[in-house]
Amino acid sequence: MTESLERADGSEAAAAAGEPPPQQEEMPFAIVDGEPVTEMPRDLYIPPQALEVFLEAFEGPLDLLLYMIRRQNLNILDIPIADITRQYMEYIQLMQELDLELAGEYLLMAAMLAEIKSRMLLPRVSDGGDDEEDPRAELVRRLQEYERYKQAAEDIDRLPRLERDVHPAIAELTHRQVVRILPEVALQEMLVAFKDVVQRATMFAHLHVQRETLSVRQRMSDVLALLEGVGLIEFIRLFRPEEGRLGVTVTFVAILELLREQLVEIVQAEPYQPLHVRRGERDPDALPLDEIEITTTA
Amino acid sequence: METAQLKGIIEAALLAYGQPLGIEQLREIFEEFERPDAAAVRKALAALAEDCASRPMELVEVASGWRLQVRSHFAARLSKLWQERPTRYSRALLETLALIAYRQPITRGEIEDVRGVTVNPNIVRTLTERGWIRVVGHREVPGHPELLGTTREFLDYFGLKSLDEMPSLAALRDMDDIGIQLDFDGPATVQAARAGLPAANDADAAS
Amino acid sequence: METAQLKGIIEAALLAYGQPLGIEQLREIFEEFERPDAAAVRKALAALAEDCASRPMELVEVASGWRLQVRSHFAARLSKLWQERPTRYSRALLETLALIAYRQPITRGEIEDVRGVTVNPNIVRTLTERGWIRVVGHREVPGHPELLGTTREFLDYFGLKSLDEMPSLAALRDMDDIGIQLDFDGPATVQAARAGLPAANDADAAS
Repeated sequence: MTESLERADGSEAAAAAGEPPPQQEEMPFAIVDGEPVTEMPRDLYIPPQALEVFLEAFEGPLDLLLYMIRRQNLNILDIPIADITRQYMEYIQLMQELDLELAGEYLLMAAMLAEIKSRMLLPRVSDGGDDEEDPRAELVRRLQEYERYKQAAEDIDRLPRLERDVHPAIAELTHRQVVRILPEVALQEMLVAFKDVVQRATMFAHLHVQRETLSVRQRMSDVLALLEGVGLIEFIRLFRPEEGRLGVTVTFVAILELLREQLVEIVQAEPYQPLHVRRGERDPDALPLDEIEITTTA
Repeated sequence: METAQLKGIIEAALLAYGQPLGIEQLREIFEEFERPDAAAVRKALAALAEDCASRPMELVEVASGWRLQVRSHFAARLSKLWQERPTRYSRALLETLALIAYRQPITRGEIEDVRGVTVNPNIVRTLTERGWIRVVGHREVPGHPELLGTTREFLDYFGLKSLDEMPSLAALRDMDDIGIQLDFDGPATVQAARAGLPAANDADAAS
Repeated sequence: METAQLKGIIEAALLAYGQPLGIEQLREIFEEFERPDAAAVRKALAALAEDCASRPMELVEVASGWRLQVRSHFAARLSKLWQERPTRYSRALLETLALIAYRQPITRGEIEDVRGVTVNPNIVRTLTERGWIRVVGHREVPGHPELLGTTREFLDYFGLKSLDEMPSLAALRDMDDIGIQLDFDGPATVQAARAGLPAANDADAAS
């Protein structure tokens, strides 16, 4: 295909559409001897790598088409489709000659352009009115749509950003302490856990947790804790009269339970001497009674 | 607590933390009995911003809160402090990011429709690793493609308080407007575009 | 270059870098034609140090140069900014705690008998460090295992005057309704506690 033939096609298409032929002139690459040069000289050798870089700079067929339209100052709403199709095909051919891996999208666009070009050649039904859409409409929409996000990307790139334009002001904080927040536990969480665990356990049947038992068990812990500190304690000192009768009873039951479980034992140095409570005798840490000097504090 | 004292503590916090702190985070620094209310914190922030006028740093509000930052006119000079040059982002990455930012939530397929090329998975991974985008849901169509959206970190990074502050999007022009639209970058276009962030989405959705 | 301007650039550099900068590094920021000598930099640093007198930060010289740092008396307060989000206690820990509370004094072996799995030593350590349990004695069996019981802090934490106030087993049997019957922290907590634990759900379903 020759240059002149293609141009004629373009004019024809425009005429068929009832529109004036495109007025835009291709922007010259250069001015040589006062004459604008609009095409690269065919015989000029371009290093393939340079061309490759040039062609690879495009983000796809839409980007390439936009480049062609903008470079020639064409009106995006009135694209001379024959011209653009020819130029596009030249680029595609070039890419193929250079063995550039050509994404399928480029070929798809070539087909779309060819189709639009052929539809432009068909006479338009004038009385069809608004129903008759310009064959280029979809392409124009896509080009504009792509262009606005291409522009938006450039705008984003120009925003002042961290690392490049903006540095947070930082001052060292020495003596920083590590503060660990302990997890919160709601009482019912623990109760749910307890319920589940006892339900799983076979011993569930003979486990009777009741108010009394609980206070006794708490007191058992208290008594043991007391003994842990001193090893031996006078029996009556375990009771606190100010707790009243119930408190005294709880303590007493607790001691009995501890005795039953052999966790404590009651000892008496001599008959009629005060009773003492100490940890179970088999505890190797516990000293024999006669080696302990019994001290009573006032 | 007096504003002056409050201001000092807030400045110390922002400098020590080096990242934006919200009003609530700033209030949390204080023990309950002395905790200032949000209005008091705002007042102290205003006083701090004023103090900064004569200093090489400024107080700015971004999506996650308030940040003290070195004034940007120092950036070029200070770049010598770091051996590495700041990362340059490719056009493909920025265009993908722009589509996610302006059209979120959006699927990869929808990004591909606009850009006319497939989305490189590395770009989505890089954007995710930077913490700028995240999966915000799935489109209820076959294959349940992921819907992508931007994060607060994205806004923080670009110094924005909200998506409203993104540069406005150019308006689409209709082929029927061919006669009247001459001034492409004129004020009319800008105005249309400003209204355009949501409007543009509607148009997109309809098309 | 005047000291005031030099001081501003140095402050900007120290704030942006966030780490100590030596005199030579500071001089390197400047183009050769305007580069201040070491004396000028020192003079600017002195002026900056003076400026800081009224601010929550101070200029200090450390081994590798000069550093702007937040005054140390802020440290305790600001440490809160780096608080880790508390994790939840594991189901195993809660069950162990519950068994110690209800069946104290109890040995680890006995807890294991009920739970059917060995007690992780970390759980006992965590509960001890938290001050909720203590060793109250030793059981008189071979090995003299420690007997565990709860503490006053345990009661205080849960707002109990004594263990009597813990719900009885009878109340526990109606646990399914606990979210409705008892207004602790609301049903969400109960639900959350259950959701995390398949075993619990199984047990609930079985009951």
